Amino acid sequence: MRPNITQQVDESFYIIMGISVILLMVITAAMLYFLYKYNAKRHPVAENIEGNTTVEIVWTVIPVILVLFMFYISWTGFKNMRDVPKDAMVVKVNGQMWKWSFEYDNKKKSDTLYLPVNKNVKFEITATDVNHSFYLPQFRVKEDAVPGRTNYYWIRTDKVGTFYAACAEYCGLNHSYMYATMKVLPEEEFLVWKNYFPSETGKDTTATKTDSLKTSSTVADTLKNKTDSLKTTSTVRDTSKSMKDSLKTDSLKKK
Amino acid sequence: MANGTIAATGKAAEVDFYHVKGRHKGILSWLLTTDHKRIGLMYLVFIIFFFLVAMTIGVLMRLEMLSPGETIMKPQTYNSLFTLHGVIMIFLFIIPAIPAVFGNFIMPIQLGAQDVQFPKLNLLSWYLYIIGGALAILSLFSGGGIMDTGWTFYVPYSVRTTTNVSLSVFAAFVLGFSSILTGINFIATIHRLRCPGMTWFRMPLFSWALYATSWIQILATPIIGITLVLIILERALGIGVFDPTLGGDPLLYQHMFWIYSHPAVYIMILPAMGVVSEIIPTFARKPIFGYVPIAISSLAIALVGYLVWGHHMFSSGISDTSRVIFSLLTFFVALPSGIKVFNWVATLYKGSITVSAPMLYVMLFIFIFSIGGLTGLVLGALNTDLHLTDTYFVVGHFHYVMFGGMGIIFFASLHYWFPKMFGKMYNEKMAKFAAYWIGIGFNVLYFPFFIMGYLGMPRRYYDYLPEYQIWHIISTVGSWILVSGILLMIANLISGLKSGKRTTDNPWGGTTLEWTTSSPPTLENFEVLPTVTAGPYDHTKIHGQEENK
Amino acid sequence: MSNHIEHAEEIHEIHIHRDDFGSRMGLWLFLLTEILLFGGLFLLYAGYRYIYPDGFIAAATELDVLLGTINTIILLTSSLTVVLAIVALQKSNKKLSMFFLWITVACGLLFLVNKYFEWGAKFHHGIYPKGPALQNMSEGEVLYFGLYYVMTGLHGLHIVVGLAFIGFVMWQIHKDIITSTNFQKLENSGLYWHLVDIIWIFLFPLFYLIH
Amino acid sequence: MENTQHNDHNDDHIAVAHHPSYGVNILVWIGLISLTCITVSVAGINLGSLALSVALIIAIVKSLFVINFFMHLKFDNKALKIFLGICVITFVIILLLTFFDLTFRT
Ligand code: HEA
Ligand code: HEA
Ligand code: CUA
Ligand SMILES: [Cu+2]
Repeated sequence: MRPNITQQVDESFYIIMGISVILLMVITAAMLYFLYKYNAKRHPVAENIEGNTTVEIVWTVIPVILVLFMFYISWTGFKNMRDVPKDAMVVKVNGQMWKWSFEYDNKKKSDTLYLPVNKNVKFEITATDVNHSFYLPQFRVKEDAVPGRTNYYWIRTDKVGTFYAACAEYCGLNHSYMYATMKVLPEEEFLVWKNYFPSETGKDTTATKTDSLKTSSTVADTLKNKTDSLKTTSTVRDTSKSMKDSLKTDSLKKK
Repeated sequence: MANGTIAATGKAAEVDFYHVKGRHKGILSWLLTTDHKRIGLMYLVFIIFFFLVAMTIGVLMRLEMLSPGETIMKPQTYNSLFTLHGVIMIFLFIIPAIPAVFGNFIMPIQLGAQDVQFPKLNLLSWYLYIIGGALAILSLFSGGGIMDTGWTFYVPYSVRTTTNVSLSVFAAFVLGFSSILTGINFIATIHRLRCPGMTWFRMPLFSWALYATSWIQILATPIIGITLVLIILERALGIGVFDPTLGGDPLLYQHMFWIYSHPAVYIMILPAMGVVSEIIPTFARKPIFGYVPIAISSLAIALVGYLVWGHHMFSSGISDTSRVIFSLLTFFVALPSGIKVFNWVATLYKGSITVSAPMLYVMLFIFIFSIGGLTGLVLGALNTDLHLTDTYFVVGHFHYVMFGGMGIIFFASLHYWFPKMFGKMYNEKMAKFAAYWIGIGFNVLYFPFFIMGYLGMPRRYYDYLPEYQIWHIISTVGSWILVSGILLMIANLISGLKSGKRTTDNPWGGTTLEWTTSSPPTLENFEVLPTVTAGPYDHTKIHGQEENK
Repeated sequence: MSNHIEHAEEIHEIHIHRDDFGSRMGLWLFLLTEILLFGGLFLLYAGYRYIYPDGFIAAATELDVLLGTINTIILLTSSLTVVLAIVALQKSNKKLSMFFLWITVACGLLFLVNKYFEWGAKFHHGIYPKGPALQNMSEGEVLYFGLYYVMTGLHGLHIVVGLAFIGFVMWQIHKDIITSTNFQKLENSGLYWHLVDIIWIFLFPLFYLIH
Repeated sequence: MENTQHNDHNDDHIAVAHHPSYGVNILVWIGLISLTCITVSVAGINLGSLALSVALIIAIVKSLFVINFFMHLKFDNKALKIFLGICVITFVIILLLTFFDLTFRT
């Protein structure tokens, strides 16, 4: 199977950071040591050294190798990122001031991002007014939403759970409230949602958001409100009883 | 006295440049002066003013981030404040700071010249700087309110917002003009006014750094100039150039913006690197290690710095090919900086080091700038940047390189050239204490940014999830430590100015030409034009020893 | 490493010495910034022309090639007369020099008048930002005209500045401040004027001659 | 290290630039006008994708005439030539790198 993007980003990060920390320690240690050893009190007469070609070459060549290595690491991760698996499910993402909306291949629309677990998902990202950026912090990836363009990336949903998407490109007043909840569901549950529930865009999310702003509550509240609205959907779901039961047991089995 | 083997005849015959009787008296003797030293000092006053304003805003922002939700201000205020903070810091403080103040004051003396090549133009640059600053201030109180676009003015938002973008952007345009004229002046000065014997490779490294900087100023600033004009036109007349609804391409705007603004970050850091290359040899009592590599790497940074602007756009949807190219080039830009760092550290080897305040700041710089630069590499890497871009990690990176790099060196230069500029000395103990204090505050303030950023805290956020609060609290506390340190430093310098001891002409035992003039220098800098016969950092014959040789 | 001390009294007067080459160097450096100022616009032009080749071709047909050609010739001629003015002044022929400069000024003004009529005609047809005709055009055409107005407008502004510069220089020649041995200012105004000319040399084919 | 290195402070001999005579300048002007006529008439012919290159090459030749003779760069200090070169190279680099984005976009 393909390496997981999220893990790859973390790996690159730790490798590059690791090299950097070592370099930093070497430089700092050398500096402090020289400061101590060649202090004017201990070493009153300086030696007249103007340079040394060999060391210049050494500390040019070694960093060249190091940076090429860093570049290579990040490049392999990047190639994987841009090469979307053929079987990826496509979700269209639209950003506007200040909410995200999602559209699935069956034209179903939603303000909350529902996704099936263990699936490759490709996001096709665009915007209607100004630049936004569709950021999934827990998946370590983002891409800007630019009006008139469609950017993309893909992820693999590897566990069931609730995540969130944030807006990471400054877009005005409520930039810091432009979240969307992302629910990763067991595949069957997701299919039920996708095929049997009505589109639910613009239902209450914007209202809650502006409300929450007015009462100057925190983002956490906003997110909670959204999850609440999610819960209502799941109560709706309870009514379609027979299906629910079969799904529940299924998903339980999977876990 | 290497660089300055001069015919030093009867000194003290002339009065210093403060007391020269010119055509004008009082305040006019400043406002109408063409003396590079006076112009430098006039820059200094206003640059420190704007620096303090922007720093105060920074502290207010930190206060707001102390807790999620509203702490002391509304979102619109916060958005305006970080824009203002960024714009003032970048265009009114960090870009002009070292070139306009110390470049103006010191560089001509270091070259053995009596003034810059175009003294009147120099004054014009200063007036443009003041006009730009005044317009920026005016923009706060007029139009639709304080601009809220971020210092990057990204379209389409900057075209749509109702706030006072046009005037602020125009202010930045005027400031750009000022910066260009300074650049032209410096290049011409370095080409034309080096004193006899001052060959290119006998030039102090500060002048080399300014030379490279000036080229970037000349070649990059016009691009942002025209881009800003286009924003104004687009807002005022609806001319379609960037507006996506008219078919415009917001990414082309970003290209144009970063074609300037990436090289601009090297406008900020190169002069600081030049100062470091001056201070280290002075306090290590030995020539700089690898003069030529350091000089050349300044030019290399200027050159490669031109080729990497795309790393600010990795997530914006530029083509994959160009992302790979830009990333590779970004890694290469680290090499000349690395060469400089290694040479600086190597200069300490077998030196005879005194850690005075300027030197302390320089050591702090090497540590902090390395952190900033190395985190820059993480941002230059293709896949990690897609996670970290537009998060606090970036904010951490650029405060480390800008404040920790250039800002700290601005403090170092103040301490280093203070006796030369004012003929007096500050309290050395206090200065060192402030430096340690600033070092601590700085890291407590900005290090949490890296952690937050890695955890996914986006930048330019008025409000945030509670899980980040602990880092914000630490950082805000750090800002208080830093504030107290900087206030201490400023107080110490001011009291040195008022009641400091008189100093000698060369209190540090420096070897470049500015240390051969009187402190403060006379109007024409030198009694007799110096003639140079050796490289700039020859400590074998420091003051008073040359006769014995 | 020689360590002798030079007594250099003769250099003491350096601050009153005139540096024509330094002055010219300064102006050239300024010209470089002008090149890149327009360079930014040319970059945009290239980008948009690449994205919308058809729109650009369609829009270019709206421009009057004849008018553009005439303006090109006017500008080239004015450039010539500036040089001739310098040569004349160098030969101490102040009258002739002034005569050439007057021609230059006349050419510059003529160019602006032509531009005025050109823009006026466009406006008359509703081709201006947010204008009725422009709103019905394709994206490429809108961008073309956006750039057309910005680039020719900025160029026109440079003509005005150049004329002011030349006017100033003429006044100084008249006052004998600029003379046959001290004419760097005239040179500089000429250099500036030529640059404006060069920019037009590129604007002309890029806007008028696309088919 | 003797003071042998070239220091362009000293080459004041080119302070006053050499100017070509009336005749040369008029010849250059005639050349420029002819090139203008050529580029206008060539534009009438349908050259397809070559049209842009032809127009640009003619424009470059014209500007070289202006730079070298009218602006007498040909006879001026080498430093100025290098300056202009740096500027042009910068512009070309900017153009190239931007087009790495534009041409490879998906
Ligand atoms: C003074 C200003 C300054 C300086 C000097 C730098 C220097 C560098 N910067 Fe930084 N940068 C900024 C100011 C600066 N930057 C600003 C303001 C932003 C944000 C703008 C915004 O969006 O608002 C930014 C953003 C920024 C980004 C975009 C982040 C994003 O938005 O996604 C990137 C990505 O590549 C980057 C990279 C680099 C690199 C590689 C360097 C290199 O030049 C660093 C080189 C230095 C070192 C590497 C350290 C010393 C060397 C050694 C210790 C030797 C050993 C090391 C090796 C050779 C491996 N910077
Ligand atoms: C040189 C550049 C520079 C410097 C020195 C600083 C300094 C500081 N900055 Fe900076 N900052 C930027 C450049 C800089 N910044 C830029 C370019 C941005 C991006 C803007 C954007 O996104 O568009 C930014 C963004 C930015 C953010 C991110 C905002 C966001 O994304 O939401 C934050 C958040 O904490 C911050 C905080 C600070 C703090 C606390 C300081 C501290 O250093 C301040 C310390 C202050 C003091 C030590 C003050 C001491 C003095 C006084 C209190 C004197 C008062 C008295 C009188 C006035 C007489 N800055
Ligand atoms: Cu949408 Cu920020
Ligand atoms: Cu950059």
